[in-house]
Amino acid sequence: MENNIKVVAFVCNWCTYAGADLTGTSRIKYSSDVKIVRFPCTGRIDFMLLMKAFAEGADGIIVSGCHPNDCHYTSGNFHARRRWIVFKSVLETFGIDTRRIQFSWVSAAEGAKWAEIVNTTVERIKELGPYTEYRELAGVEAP
Amino acid sequence: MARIGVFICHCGENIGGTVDCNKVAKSAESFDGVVFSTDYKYMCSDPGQTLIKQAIAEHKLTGVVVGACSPRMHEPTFRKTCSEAGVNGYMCEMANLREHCSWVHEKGEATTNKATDLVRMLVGKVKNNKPLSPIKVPVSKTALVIGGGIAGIQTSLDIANAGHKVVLIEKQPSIGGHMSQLSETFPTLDCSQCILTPRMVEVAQHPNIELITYAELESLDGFIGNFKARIRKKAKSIDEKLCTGCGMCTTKCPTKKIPGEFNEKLGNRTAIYVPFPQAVPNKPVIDKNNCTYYQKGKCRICEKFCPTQAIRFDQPDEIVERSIGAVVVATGFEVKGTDFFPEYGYGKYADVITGLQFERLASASGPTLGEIRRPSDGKIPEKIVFLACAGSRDPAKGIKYCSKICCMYTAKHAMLYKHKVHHGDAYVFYMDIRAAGKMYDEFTRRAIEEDEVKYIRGRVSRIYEKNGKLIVKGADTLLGAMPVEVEADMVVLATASVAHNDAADLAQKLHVSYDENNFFVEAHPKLKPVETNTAGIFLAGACQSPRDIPETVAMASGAASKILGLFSQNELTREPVVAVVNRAAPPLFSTCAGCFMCQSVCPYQAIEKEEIKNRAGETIKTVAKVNPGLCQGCGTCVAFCRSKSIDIQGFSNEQMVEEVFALLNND
Amino acid sequence: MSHHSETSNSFTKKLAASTGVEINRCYQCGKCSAGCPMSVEMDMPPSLVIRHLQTNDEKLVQKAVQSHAIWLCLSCETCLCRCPMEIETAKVMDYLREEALRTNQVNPKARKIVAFHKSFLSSVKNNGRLFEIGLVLKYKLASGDLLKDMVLAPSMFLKGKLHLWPERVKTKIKLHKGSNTVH
Amino acid sequence: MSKNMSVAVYPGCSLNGSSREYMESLRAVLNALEIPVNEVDDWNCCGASAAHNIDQDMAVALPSRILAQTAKDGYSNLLVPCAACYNRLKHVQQEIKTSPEIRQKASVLLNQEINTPDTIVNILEYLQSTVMPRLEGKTLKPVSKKVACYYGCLLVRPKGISDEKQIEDPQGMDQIMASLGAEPVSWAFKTECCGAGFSVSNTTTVARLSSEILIDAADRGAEAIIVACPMCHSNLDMRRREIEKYSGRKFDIPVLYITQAIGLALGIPAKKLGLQRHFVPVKI
Ligand SMILES: Cc1cc2nc3c(=O)[nH]c(=O)nc-3n(C[C@H](O)[C@H](O)[C@H](O)COP(=O)(O)OP(=O)(O)OC[C@H]3O[C@@H](n4cnc5c(N)ncnc54)[C@H](O)[C@@H]3O)c2cc1C
Ligand SMILES: Cc1cc2nc3c(=O)[nH]c(=O)nc-3n(C[C@H](O)[C@H](O)[C@H](O)COP(=O)(O)OP(=O)(O)OC[C@H]3O[C@@H](n4cnc5c(N)ncnc54)[C@H](O)[C@@H]3O)c2cc1C
Ligand code: SF4
Ligand code: SF4
Ligand code: SF4
Ligand code: SF4
Ligand code: SF4
Ligand code: SF4
Ligand code: SF4
Ligand code: SF4
Repeated sequence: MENNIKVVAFVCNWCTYAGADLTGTSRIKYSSDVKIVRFPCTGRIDFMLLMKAFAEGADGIIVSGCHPNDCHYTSGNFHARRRWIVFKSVLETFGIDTRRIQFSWVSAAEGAKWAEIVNTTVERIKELGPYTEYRELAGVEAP
Repeated sequence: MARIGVFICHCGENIGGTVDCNKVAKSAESFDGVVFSTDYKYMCSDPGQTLIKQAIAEHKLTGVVVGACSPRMHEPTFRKTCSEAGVNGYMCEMANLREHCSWVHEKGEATTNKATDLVRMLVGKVKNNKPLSPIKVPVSKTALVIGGGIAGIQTSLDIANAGHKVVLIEKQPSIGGHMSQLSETFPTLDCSQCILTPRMVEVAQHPNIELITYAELESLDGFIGNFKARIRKKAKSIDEKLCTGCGMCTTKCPTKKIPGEFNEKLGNRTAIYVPFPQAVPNKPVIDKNNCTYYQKGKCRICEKFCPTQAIRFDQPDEIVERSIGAVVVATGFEVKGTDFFPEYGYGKYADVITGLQFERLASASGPTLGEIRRPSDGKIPEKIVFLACAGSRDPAKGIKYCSKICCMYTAKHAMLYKHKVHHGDAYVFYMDIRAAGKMYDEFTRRAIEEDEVKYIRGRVSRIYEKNGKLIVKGADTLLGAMPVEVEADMVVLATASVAHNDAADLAQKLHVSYDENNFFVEAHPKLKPVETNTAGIFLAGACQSPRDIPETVAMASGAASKILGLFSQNELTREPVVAVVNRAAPPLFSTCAGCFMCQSVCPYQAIEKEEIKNRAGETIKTVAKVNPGLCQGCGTCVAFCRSKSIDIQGFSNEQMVEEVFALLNND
Repeated sequence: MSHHSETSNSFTKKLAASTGVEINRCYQCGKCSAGCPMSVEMDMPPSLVIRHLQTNDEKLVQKAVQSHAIWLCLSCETCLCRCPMEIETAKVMDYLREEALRTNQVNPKARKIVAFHKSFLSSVKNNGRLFEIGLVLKYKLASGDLLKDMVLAPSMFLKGKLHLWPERVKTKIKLHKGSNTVH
Repeated sequence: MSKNMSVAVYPGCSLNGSSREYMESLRAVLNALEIPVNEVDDWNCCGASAAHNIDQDMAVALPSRILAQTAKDGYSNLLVPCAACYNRLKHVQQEIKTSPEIRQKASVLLNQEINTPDTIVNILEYLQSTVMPRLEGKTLKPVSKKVACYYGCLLVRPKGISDEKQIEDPQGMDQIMASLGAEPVSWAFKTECCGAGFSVSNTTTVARLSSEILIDAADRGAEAIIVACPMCHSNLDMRRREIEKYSGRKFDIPVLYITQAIGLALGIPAKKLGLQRHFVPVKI
């Protein structure tokens, strides 16, 4: 149970996905509880998808893209960030535990940072345990 | 109904050593939509690809998932394989079992399970993939080259000689860059200006090159093949068409004591000046910050003496616009590091100088006409000390990395000194001699063996002045770290090569990445050394990392050849990963509500308004429409559209939701 | 061969655990030795001390522990101030000195210096503060350096620089040992 | 002034003994400016170099007790005029602040809770922040001499712990001396080590290192050397005879504490500043 948590990482293709590739080429180990979904840009990430993921059984989510000003598409990450600020307050009013969502910037050069973010997030999610509350809240049966 | 094939690659031991590939392939057989699944040692090899093609034919596959390395590595390979076998390339996806799984986790069941999950996710996605075809866009066959050092010069000439137009912009009043400041160049000791000046002149006279000096990039919009560059031409305060370059103004200007940049402040220049005699273009500019007229409202002597009335005090900066197909960034480097080391007394002692200053002293066109004379009193130094790695390889005070060129130029400096001051003593304090190039090690050995330069392995701790001598306190680590003191007349610091401090700004204007040291980042350290991650923007020379002239020129020609490849086509094909606004049958036409939220967030101005008209020509609805030439596929619009009317091909809502659900429903 | 062996309980690891100094970062540039005010007197200048330790070879590590150099180090920290890798050599020296004392390997040439430190500490232990005449007496007896400096003492006294009697701290300082076992 | 706003002074053994003129002159200056002086209650020796040289427990325990004594009385700032004590206390304060293990170790060793004042300032920082502003508007007797400001090695170090920005070419003392009317010379041995703690056990070394310092100061025309550390003072002043013997040169350059220099400028009598205690006579 506790060990069996699911963390989904929504990452952009240019910075974080490439950064995670570098983690691999550098052979830096991290927790296998995280699975990466590739998006063109964090700007593409629809936050409703995060909610759907929680409903379907995710216990934690990482959203990661390029550093501010380094976005491959100029400003996608900036929009994502702004949207996230608005969205976060909405989530909090609904009683959703935003500690389960880790927002970060990992560039293509930051292989070690990616491993660190994964590990600290997994650790935190493990402490928080499976996100059964949300699934109950959302009327979804906990898997 | 989708018929999907799954192909799991071992990559030798890279994946196979950690993940039970066979088991993954077996598990995949049971995934919804999968009709065939297998594993193989090297999927990207010829036999591997043949295996995929055969399976496509045999099992009538409509979609393919390859579980192998990063899609950033082999996605194009396998998409090509599929299309060769008759399946649209965009019906193929890769699950990253190597970089994101076998290389980052320990061998074991959990890792194999994760690999299975990754494959299931991509199977989920592929079920919703649609065949796509590449997009074609026209190409403006003009290259923009930013920076007129040897890198920019070489690239410009290569492109121009192949018959294409080049716009070369240079920040300084003249092109030439650092190479124009050098005296002689390693490893052949040929005169720098002798080989550079003819190329500078060639640039100026080339019918295909538009040279814009004293100019900087203001902005760059658009995309590969179709950029719009806005260039700021800083006011030179002269009318270049009228000016004949006679030089009367510079001889008459009374403001004569401005430390000259070209001579690294070892000599002076006037307020209206040509940076050096061989400058291209050989026409002056007025340095407004130092001109008495601009600062105090009085003087105008240059204007009085100019025989052609070319002086224009009221000239404004000008913005020019050019249509550009591709860009080469060739902005070079800076030397820095003297302020890293108060213990070496640079700035405090006039005779502690930088390597670039030494170049000027050694140069026949320099302030001493090539004689090595120390700045404080003009005496010829009898004992000279060179410090290698002065600022480089020093995480505590300077920069972490090795500046790469200084071992060689330090050997060169010591040699030049010995050739000019036969009875003098030259010492080099060094940590390692990095001279890996053709005839490079031979060169440094010659300094030691023939010219008897005394190389001492050890860093210097401190330099201080005593009775007119510079006391250099070092250690000889090859003699058991024995302290060594040299009483020198002059000290030369091989200061660090660093990126320009405005490099990050430029990178942001161009949307290319830069590294922690502000050098521009190549698309791949081995296989794409001159490309950036932004299509159509290339790198040449020392702006990517410190490098010497031979490497710079090789890179510049490499960038030119990439651009010539691009310009050899009239149209470009682009990935069809672009946004589309849905269309439906009348009377709906589209679910688009016409709010144009998408338009306001699109970074590429790719969203247009389309008016839907009835037969009578009356507008009945205004909806969004994407220009596929401009759209870069970031997807920001998709996340913003509340009615889900805009979607992005290749990363559609359906695809992404399916991919996530496939992961979560694995029990 | 033990030279350059890397085991998990290697000397470098032990040193790092106890002092936080990671000497493998030292790339032997020699800048510390170049600036050290004592290196001309040292049998092993600071960078060479570090080099001995880097090998993790027992014999070479012992050689550093037995060196005169570690006792000559003045803790002036010139080395650290200029070290490109920020190696805290003075801390390493402290560690080696304690090691030398603990394992009875103090370099014979350092006898006087050690005698001085010991006399100093014992004066402090007795009084909580330094009692300078007491220190000098104790040091002279321990080092055998009987006459030197005795010329200075009377004039120091006349200049009011020496106390005749020790000053004591009100609360006696007593160290509660065994604390080393506290994590 | 409430107690936790004010500064406590830790004199240390030297200022209480062989370098008492340093404390005397500090007190005299502060009295003249009506700044109260509070000594740390029942202070003990910091252990100097001996403790960290041969006994790591003592090296932690002794400074920790001083810090705890300071904090106990509610002082949040501690002034440590002796550069050597300053260096030791800064080191241990940093360790206590950053390492729970060290704090624990100290508290077990001393069997008491260990707190530390927030800031520890050295004499230069203190003079610049508190004393110099109060000199403004006062008529000073200018110290019109060429002086070599000698910081020694410990005052501006340890790197990363000391607050000194220009560790290779510190300016604080030069600025103070210049504002007293002196002409600080530009010289090369500002922060070179004088031999510090070897004053007793290794006098030849002290002679070697200190003579380099004196020679450079003399060659640059300095008429006095200004110091802020009792070890520097005793090596350059008390050991003058050894230095002269070692270098074969005679030097009549006196060595003054910065506080003595300020005292002279304020017109405080030489005796109150302890000038008569010097071995090299100070001619005013
Ligand atoms: C002391 C010294 C000695 C050397 N000796 C040798 C040698 O003997 N042999 C050898 O092979 N190499 C030598 N080199 C290395 C050589 O100088 C470089 O390899 C070479 O100059 C790199 O060329 P570049 O065009 O990339 O950069 P640069 O020469 O730096 O040229 C860059 C140009 O871009 C311009 N620019 C910068 N930013 C902008 C901007 N934002 N917009 C427009 N223009 C801009 C600059 O003004 C400059 O003209 C030496 C280097 C030094 C420091
Ligand atoms: C032990 C070792 C480890 C290395 N590790 C790295 C590394 O980690 N990273 C890195 O960047 N580089 C590494 N390199 C360097 C790398 O191998 C070379 O940079 C690279 O192989 C050079 O490529 P090339 O095509 O120029 O030459 P080659 O790889 O030698 O290819 C030349 C080809 O030409 C063929 N050929 C030769 N003569 C003829 C002829 N007359 N007619 C027709 N064909 C001919 C040869 O058969 C061969 O296939 C390593 C090299 C070695 C030896
Ligand atoms: S496809 Fe990728 S994982 Fe497979 S062998 Fe080739 S490089 Fe390795
Ligand atoms: S005097 Fe006039 S024509 Fe001659 S260089 Fe100057 S501006 Fe040009
Ligand atoms: S106006 Fe300016 S540039 Fe012209 S001569 Fe006077 S100072 Fe020189
Ligand atoms: S090239 Fe040589 S001198 Fe320059 S940083 Fe590298 S090792 Fe040092
Ligand atoms: S955001 Fe959606 S609804 Fe609004 S204009 Fe764009 S496509 Fe239409
Ligand atoms: S995906 Fe949308 S926001 Fe991004 S470039 Fe294309 S149209 Fe613009
Ligand atoms: S200065 Fe630092 S890196 Fe260099 S030898 Fe000394 S300890 Fe090693
Ligand atoms: S701290 Fe010790 S080793 Fe370092 S420079 Fe000073 S005396 Fe030398």
